[in-house]
Amino acid sequence: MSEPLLQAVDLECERDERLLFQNLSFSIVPGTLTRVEGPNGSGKTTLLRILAGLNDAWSGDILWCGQPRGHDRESFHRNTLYLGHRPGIKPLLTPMENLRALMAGRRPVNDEVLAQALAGTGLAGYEHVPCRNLSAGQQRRVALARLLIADEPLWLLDEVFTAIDADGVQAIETLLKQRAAEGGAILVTTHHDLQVEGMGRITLGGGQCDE
Amino acid sequence: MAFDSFSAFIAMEGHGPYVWVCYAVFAVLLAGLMIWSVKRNQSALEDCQRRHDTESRASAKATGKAAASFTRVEIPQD
Amino acid sequence: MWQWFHKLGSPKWFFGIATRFMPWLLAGGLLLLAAGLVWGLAFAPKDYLQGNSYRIIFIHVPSAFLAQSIYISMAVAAVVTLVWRMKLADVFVKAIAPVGLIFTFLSLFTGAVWGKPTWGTWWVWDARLTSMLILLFLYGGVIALDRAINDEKSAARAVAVLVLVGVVNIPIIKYSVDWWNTLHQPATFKLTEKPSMPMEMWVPLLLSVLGLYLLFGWLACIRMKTEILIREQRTRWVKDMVLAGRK
Amino acid sequence: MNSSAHPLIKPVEQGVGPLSAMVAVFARDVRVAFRQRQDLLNPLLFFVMVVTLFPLGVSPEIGFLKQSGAGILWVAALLSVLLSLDHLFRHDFDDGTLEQLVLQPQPLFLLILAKTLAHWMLTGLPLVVLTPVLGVMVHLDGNSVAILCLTLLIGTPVLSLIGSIGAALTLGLRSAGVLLSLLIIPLYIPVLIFGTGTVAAAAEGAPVAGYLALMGAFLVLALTLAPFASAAALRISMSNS
Repeated sequence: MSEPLLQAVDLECERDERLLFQNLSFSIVPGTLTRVEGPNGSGKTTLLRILAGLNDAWSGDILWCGQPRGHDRESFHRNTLYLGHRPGIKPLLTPMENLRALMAGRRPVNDEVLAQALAGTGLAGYEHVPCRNLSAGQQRRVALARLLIADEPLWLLDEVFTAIDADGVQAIETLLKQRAAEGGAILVTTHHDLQVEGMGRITLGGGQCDE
Repeated sequence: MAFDSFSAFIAMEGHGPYVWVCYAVFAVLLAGLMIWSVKRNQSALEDCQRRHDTESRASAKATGKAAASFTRVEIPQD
Repeated sequence: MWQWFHKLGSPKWFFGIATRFMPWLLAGGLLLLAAGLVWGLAFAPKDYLQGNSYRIIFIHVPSAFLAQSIYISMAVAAVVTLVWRMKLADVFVKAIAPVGLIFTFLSLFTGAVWGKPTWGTWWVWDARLTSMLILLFLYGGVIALDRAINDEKSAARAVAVLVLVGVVNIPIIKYSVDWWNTLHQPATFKLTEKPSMPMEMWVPLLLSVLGLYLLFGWLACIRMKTEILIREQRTRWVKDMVLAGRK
Repeated sequence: MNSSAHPLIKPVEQGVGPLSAMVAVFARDVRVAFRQRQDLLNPLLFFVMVVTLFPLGVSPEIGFLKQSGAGILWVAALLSVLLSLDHLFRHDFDDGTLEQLVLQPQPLFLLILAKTLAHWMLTGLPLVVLTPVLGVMVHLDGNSVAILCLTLLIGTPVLSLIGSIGAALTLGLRSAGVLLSLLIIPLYIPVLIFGTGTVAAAAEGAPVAGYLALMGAFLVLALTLAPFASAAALRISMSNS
């Protein structure tokens, strides 16, 4: 059970002639929540994008289930969920349509389940309102609704708590803990003061990392 | 020599202007390209040197970065 | 073989080799070019059809050759960039694209000026001139894209994709322009079948082509060295070299 | 493969196949476009206006228009496709849906192919439909209009496909629109030459089947190669942002 899902070995990334991190090695094991920490500009988002496979300006090794990630990219993408700064929500579509389109590439889900997921993020009644008429926090909630139906074991979440109110933050924290308890592996970056027992840390900014 | 005199060489039986304009533009552009490349190379070298100078000076008086304090900046009023 | 390949990709190794070869490239290039051009201008016999205006050929043909071979070499380097991510290959593409642009312009300009006494007009929508004009656009696009992207690695890879797309298109462009030319152009402007060149014209042409290729080699070396200096400023060997150079 | 090492890991086969993922991408793009119909009309209006400029700017003489009509329509169509290309990835890039697209398990070039086809259906195809009307306005005869429509029908997808490479390369850059035109116009030249050349050949009574076959070959070539190039370019642009 504790075989790592994702391993980074001697990761190094340079951006705009600035060394963000080097010799960064860590493993993401099922059933854990790991927080990436560091001041602004220390490369938290870049690290998550590298791990998700969006940024390929890095050197070192990234292993997926013990194999280099490139060997089985499809399996990696199928089993990884990434939520970035930009929520991936089309303003012209309704929450329902957005969620349906996002799921369509991964796992088809019927509308009833989608509606439940939206309701679970507090968007009941807004399913058919174009997203541009929703607030920033509500738009983020549409993206977060994916977390309620996602079957991917690895979650990479960049600044999940942005624009979310205090109650929402509480609920999401509970969700993440629950998911980790179920055996999911979660990597988050946040400026919010997240306190979870047994939480792993990856600290950027000094060039070192302690797990 | 394909020409009888120097002036015939310049005139090229009326085709002189065309030929000479071509050669002049060619020479100017080629020489310009070469000079520009050499200049760029030199300035890159100088940049490197300057960079290393400032780096060695900076490391001589290595100080930690001050943490952001978000204090307001007082503007002196004359 | 692989070791050699990797060595070739190392900027430091290239820097040393380039520094050693550059004086020879420069001297050889200048000498051959000067010999070819003086010979072509003053000593080669005049062409019985075109008179003296043909002497433009001694710069027109070498420029056109270079313009095309630079694009081809960029395409080869682009493949190396995308497949093996060799640093030297992106440096090469970035360094020589402006050189290619200038030689393309020169071949167009000399072609146009040559056209005036030969065809009686500055510009003819002749198949070869038109293809060259499109090549100029392709070079322009490559340089513009390279300038527009700030991050050097992304710029190199984006440019490599563009260069490859361009090189796939070049034969298609050439073919379509030839076809378009026969469709629209009655044969009035076509040069009559070229008589086989006499030796006295051929040799100076060969000399100037060789000379310009050597000079291009020199230009490529110095421009690549500049690029390497800019990119590798912070590496140990550049620091050591800069410090050693100052003493 | 030790993908089964973890019970939560889903085998790829349990996901969504490439074809249904393509259909989903296509459907979403069409739906978004119909929510903002003005954006669909803009390239068409541009097309009509550019065509109008020629009789006004050059000559309304029937002889001139008959001779250059096909060329004018082709150039106008090319420009309006070019104008619309900037939007192909930009909105998706800004709102983050493009990130999610790149991270889908299906091959990226297929998803991009679906996006490009949606783009063609929403811009290229309406241009073809509008062509007969404008063809009559520039005094083309019936046969020429038919051939012109046929060349545009084969040619506009090629324009969209090649354009997608440029759109992917210039994604996220300043002044991307102008840069996109600079990169792409040289690559459009063969399509333009054969598009107008075919109509000219038809007007002279020459057989055109060979030319149309050649344009078909361009289309096949673009269909097979352009999505790969766009996918590679898109990954590079993503990496840079």
